Amino acid sequence: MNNTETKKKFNMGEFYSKLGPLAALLILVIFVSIMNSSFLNVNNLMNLFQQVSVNALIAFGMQFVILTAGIDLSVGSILALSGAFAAQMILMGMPPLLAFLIGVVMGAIFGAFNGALIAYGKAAPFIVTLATMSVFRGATYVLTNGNPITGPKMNNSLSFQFLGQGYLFGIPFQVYIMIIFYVIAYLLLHKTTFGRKTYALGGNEKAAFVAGVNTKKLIILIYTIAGFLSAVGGMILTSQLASAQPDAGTGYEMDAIAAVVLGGTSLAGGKGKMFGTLVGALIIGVLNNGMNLLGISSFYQQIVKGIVILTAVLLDRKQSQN
Amino acid sequence: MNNTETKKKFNMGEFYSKLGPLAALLILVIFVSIMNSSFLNVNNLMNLFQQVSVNALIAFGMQFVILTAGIDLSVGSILALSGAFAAQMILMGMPPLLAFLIGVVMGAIFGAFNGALIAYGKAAPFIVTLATMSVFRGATYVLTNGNPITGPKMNNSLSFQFLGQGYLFGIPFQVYIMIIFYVIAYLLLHKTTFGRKTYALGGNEKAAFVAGVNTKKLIILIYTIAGFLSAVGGMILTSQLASAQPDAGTGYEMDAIAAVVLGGTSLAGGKGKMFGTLVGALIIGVLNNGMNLLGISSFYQQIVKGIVILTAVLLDRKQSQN
Amino acid sequence: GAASVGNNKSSSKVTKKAAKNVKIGVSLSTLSNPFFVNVKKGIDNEAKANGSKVETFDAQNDSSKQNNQISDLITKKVDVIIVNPVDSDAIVPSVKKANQAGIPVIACDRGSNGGKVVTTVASDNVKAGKMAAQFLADQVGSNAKVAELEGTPGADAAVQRGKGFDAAIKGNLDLVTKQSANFDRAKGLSTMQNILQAHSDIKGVFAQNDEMALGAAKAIKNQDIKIVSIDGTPDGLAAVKSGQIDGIVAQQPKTEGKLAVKAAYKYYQGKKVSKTTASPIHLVKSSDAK
Amino acid sequence: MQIELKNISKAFGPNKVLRGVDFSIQSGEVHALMGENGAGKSTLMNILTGLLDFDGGNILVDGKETRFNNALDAEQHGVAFIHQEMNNFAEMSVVENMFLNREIKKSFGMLDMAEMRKQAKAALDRLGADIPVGVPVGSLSVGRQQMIEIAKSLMNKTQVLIMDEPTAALTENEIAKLFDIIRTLKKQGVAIIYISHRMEEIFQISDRVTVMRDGVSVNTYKTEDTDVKQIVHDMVGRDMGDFYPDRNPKFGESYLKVENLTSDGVFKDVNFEVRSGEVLAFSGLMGAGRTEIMRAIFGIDKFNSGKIFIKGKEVHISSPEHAIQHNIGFLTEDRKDEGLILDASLADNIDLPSIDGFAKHGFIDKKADKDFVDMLMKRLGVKAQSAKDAAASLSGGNQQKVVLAKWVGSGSQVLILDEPTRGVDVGAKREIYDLMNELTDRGTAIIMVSSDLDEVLGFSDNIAVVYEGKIQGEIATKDATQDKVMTLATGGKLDE
Ligand SMILES: Nc1ncnc2c1ncn2[C@@H]1O[C@H](COP(=O)(O)OP(=O)(O)OP(=O)(O)O)[C@@H](O)[C@H]1O
Ligand SMILES: Nc1ncnc2c1ncn2[C@@H]1O[C@H](COP(=O)(O)OP(=O)(O)OP(=O)(O)O)[C@@H](O)[C@H]1O
Ligand SMILES: [Mg+2]
Ligand SMILES: [Mg+2]
Repeated sequence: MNNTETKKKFNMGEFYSKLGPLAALLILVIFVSIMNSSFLNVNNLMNLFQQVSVNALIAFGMQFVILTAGIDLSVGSILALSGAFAAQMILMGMPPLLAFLIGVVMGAIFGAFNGALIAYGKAAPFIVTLATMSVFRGATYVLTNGNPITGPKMNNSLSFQFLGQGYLFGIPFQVYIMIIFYVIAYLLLHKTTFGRKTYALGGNEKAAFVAGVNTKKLIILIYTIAGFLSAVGGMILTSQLASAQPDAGTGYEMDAIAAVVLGGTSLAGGKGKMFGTLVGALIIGVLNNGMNLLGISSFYQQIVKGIVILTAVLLDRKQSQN
Repeated sequence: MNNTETKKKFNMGEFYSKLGPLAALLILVIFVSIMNSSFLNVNNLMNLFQQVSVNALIAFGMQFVILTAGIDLSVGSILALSGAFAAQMILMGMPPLLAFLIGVVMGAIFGAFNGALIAYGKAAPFIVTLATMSVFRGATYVLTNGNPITGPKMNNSLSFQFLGQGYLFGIPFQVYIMIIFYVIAYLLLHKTTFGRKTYALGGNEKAAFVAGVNTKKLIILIYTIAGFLSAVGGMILTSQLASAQPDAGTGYEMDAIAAVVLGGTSLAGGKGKMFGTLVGALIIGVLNNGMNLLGISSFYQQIVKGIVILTAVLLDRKQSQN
Repeated sequence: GAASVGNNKSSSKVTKKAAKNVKIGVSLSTLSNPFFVNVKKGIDNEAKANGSKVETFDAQNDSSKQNNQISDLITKKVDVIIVNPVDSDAIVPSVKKANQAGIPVIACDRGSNGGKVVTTVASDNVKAGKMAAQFLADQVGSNAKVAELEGTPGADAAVQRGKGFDAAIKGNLDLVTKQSANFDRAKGLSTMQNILQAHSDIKGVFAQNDEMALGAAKAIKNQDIKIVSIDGTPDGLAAVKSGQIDGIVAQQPKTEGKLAVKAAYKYYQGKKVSKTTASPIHLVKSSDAK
Repeated sequence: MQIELKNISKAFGPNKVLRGVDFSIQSGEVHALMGENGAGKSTLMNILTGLLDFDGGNILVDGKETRFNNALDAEQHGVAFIHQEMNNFAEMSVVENMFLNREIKKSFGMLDMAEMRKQAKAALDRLGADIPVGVPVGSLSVGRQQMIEIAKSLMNKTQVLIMDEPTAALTENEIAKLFDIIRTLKKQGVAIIYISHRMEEIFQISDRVTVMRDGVSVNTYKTEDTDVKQIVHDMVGRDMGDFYPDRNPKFGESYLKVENLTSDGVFKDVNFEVRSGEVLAFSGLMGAGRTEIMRAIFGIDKFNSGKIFIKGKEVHISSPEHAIQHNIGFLTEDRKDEGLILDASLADNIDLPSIDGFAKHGFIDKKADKDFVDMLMKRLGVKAQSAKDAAASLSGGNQQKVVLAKWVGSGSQVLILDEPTRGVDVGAKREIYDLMNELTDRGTAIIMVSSDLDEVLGFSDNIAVVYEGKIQGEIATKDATQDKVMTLATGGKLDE
């Protein structure tokens, strides 16, 4: 009848949501490295982090959105549209850094547009972002005329290429970017009032309103962050491929959502940690990289990926249990 | 001071959710038929209904799922997998009708699998069906080895072709199937205790449970229906194309969800009508058909589709307002 | 310095290897298209016949995914990478990365616009589009109205084939509408149905791949409208035989795959491989089949 | 600080809820606001604190026309509001809840966790509430959640404190503590608006009473100048006899019997029996485990060992569905969470447990269903425009009646009612007791879990007292006194 008694019942779900994502990652890493020794090569690990970074960035933004019990399906399209914008501007002679800056601001604006529709239009995030996903993608096609945007201005510019292809002390530059935004997202979510309000909004919107939280402003801000981070991903991808693809980022929303959920965040909102999302993104990265290393046929890769996601979330079921 | 006062404030949202989906459909129909007179051809209307039927069937199932505040992303994969199964069996010499029957039963089983994972695994429907979408799709590729399944047994069998290519009194046979399942779904949702329990589950799962609703059984049953109807769509598509495509149904989940939401059903669960979903499916059908007729470039088609969905749901915002 | 964008240290000397010791890594743009499934078959068959190991990845039409796969192939130290790029520009950084690691790259069906490749095995999509235009014009006569079914917006094959076709029909045929059917058979059917409503007087259709043509054929039924497409999948060729499709500019995916593997062997025999390896394309007509 | 509400009016759609209400409050006074369910008390307070717009009238703060923009604005002007329906974040910790949107920050906008924890502890200590500040609020009992709400409102420099049914989930001990605090605050010059349906509290704590009826303020009295009868008359518009109707029970056979029911760490060796025609009350302190016992019997929670018998036959109940099949009904204590589908209509709420009874081959008989709902709404006096209204649009007390209607209608032979009259006005309470009488006359067995000792003593046949998960003792109501029950409830023994 006292408070220590709760600890008696060992709860697998609780265990997973505390330590689980990390444990799942470790198990996966151990398994893959036993099966293929080259997995733990420094080179491969660098590849891995590099491969993870864009999804991780999008997932950081998605985490805020999901914590409010929302969802953003348009991140992949925002990535493509902002990337195409930046590439277009570089071709028109703008210095790459400035173009990147404008590109991410564009991404933030697209995100804010989503947020405004959700906050003021009072429509479900799923359907709003499903619609804007289509709109932004169409706009990307119109802008690029369906062709990849590329040119010597991009191929020959060092400052352009550094973002997605550069190395600093032997580590891909984009990995630093991922880490920097992780730290910012972590602080924002766990150490500021903004983060508290995000949890509150997702936990009980009405109560948040009663507590005087400006829920509309908060929603807009959160989708702005999601758009911004997708656009950062878009810049990295554009630089990495030395071209802006009109269909870049297709399906990325699903990987980002999977990363967030694998990290123990509840789709019902109000529960989850930023660290979990980083781990979730790594799980997906290790899975993709590992399956390639193990030479699993691409048909079976889809099956394996689905089963791993399923297993992880079932262990994490505690979430919806109360 | 009396009841007539409500009528003073005209509530656009309320208007839409009552009459709106139908009004939106009418506006769209009028617009398209003014722009292109061949739209109202009997022939074209038959085409339209035919084109709508598969999405409508999936949407009927999706409606039940969404009413429970769930979602089923795996419908497209179930469609492909059950279609491939049936085609494989026909090639192996099974009579088409029997193969179709087994195909839809398979679909129902896949759906039940989703439902069981959600009900007993207590994981979020979004992530469960995201994972099974990947698993079922992978299984389809493995089964078909990535190639369409086809053969003379399919091309030459009348009973095989009738389902998706046949006409009865000048109306495509699959339209009858759509209507029959609409009536069944309508009765099930609005006239039976099953339907009432579906609404209750979506409105407040705990309260429904305490009121004696067997929520687990209900969830499994509902996802079974969704899987079943997707498989019916899969049989139609297989018959229509005289082949089972490994990537059939990709993205169909989004069209089905859009149909349900356009029809005024709330993604939060507990609210919505089957008639709305039929209208929603027709809106999407008219949109696709109309844009083809008007010769809108495929780039702009995506933008237009997004904007139409957006407009419709914003008018319907009343739903989430209280 | 600490910061770099990578520099080339590619070796020019080739250590010879027997065919059975050549480990082949493959990244295909997609495996949900029968054409590429057949490229894969061609690769597999040829490798099997010579006893070499193959590992194939599906990039699912995502350039970035393809990049990751090539990184992973480099990690696995395969002896040669056969890549069927999702996009000829976006593949360049990956090709350069392989160059740095000293792994030869063979481009298949699409080239790479940068980096060094041993050879590009390709059937020319622009040329295929032109051939299709030529054939259609022969069938329907000058200035007849025709429609075009486009592939997935932005996809390389869609862009190239469309480019060839559109250029060749200028002043020759009257293209009344272009609609995308996403390279998909079901979509080909419904889109064709809709086009027929808006333009009942068309005489011919160009579908950018066989799948859409097969769908279109279902919509057209026995109306006198000529259909031509590009690819040459088994389903497509069967349809030409039965007269549902009038002509296909057939590429030979299996041959393409085979040629790519052959080029790899040649490279490891220390022989010179020419910059391009043409995979033949040819027109298959239903009138010939009958 | 002095606040005056003048001629306030407010309508929700066609429903004129407030039609010119006057109300005032001064420093150092406890002003009770009374009124039937749906009279508009909560609405008036929501308007005062800026949560709702209003249609007409004035709010004067210290004589100056004022309108607060939102709750935060009101709070910054010294007006705090403890809501009737709890507005908390179940997943967030106690301290996070207490400081939500009022966080203490260090430099760079970073949160000062240590300071917030310290202040939260201090506020809870003041109430004598031993609640760990790090646990999620949702894991605490309703009573403790209510204590947190109260503690939260005490953290600020409050000048006007609004308490909307603060004691609905509290038991005697906590209420006593709360009243101590109210008296201290009063001395410090804080003005308190106190809303409650518990008549005895009003006379214990208030200085003035205002009674509302049908959206107008009927009368304001000095508490010492009035009596229960007068207030009840103003509230319901007529005289009412006794609060509690007489019980003339005719006990039948044993209906539900529980033997050695145990759920590790929650309750242990619970034995009791309820006969048809009996009202068995369950009393105990907050968190004693009464709710948990009932949930286990009804198949919502699992238990470790023990047996349940119905009419002498052992039954195995693994879900509410089973329980209902065994003719057991259960009114849960948390009506918002488990009792109601807020967005659904009253009709859909009321017939839910009985819906299978109105169906042939699964198809619902609409007419029979409608008659059933209409009958129940009338019988329980649910105040609503129509059965099609959403449950969410009703006042708290009326929502309670809807949940009750649902279970009364289910035709249960055993009705477990967990806090059946929580938040219900005197008039409606009387109706509920009458209804319970009628049910027991027809042979229904009723288990009434209640934190209202008055009610337990006033309307039951036997009383089981739970202490720390055990039944400490059972006494016949006619022999029971407040002292005896409290002795048992605090772990003591009655010497025979
Ligand atoms: N959001 C709302 N929409 C529509 N009607 C409402 C709303 N909130 C309250 N009402 C109506 O206003 C009336 C007054 O409700 P209120 O909650 O103020 O009553 P109350 O006096 O606090 O009752 P109780 O003692 O039951 O808490 C009721 O008839 C209720 O149905
Ligand atoms: N959702 C919950 N999660 C964890 N513990 C809980 C939960 N609800 C209640 N408890 C704990 O279980 C014990 C019994 O609480 P319960 O609600 O059954 O008491 P009760 O006697 O019904 O009292 P009351 O309802 O008046 O609070 C208490 O220690 C309480 O803190
Ligand atoms: Mg109230
Ligand atoms: Mg209780």
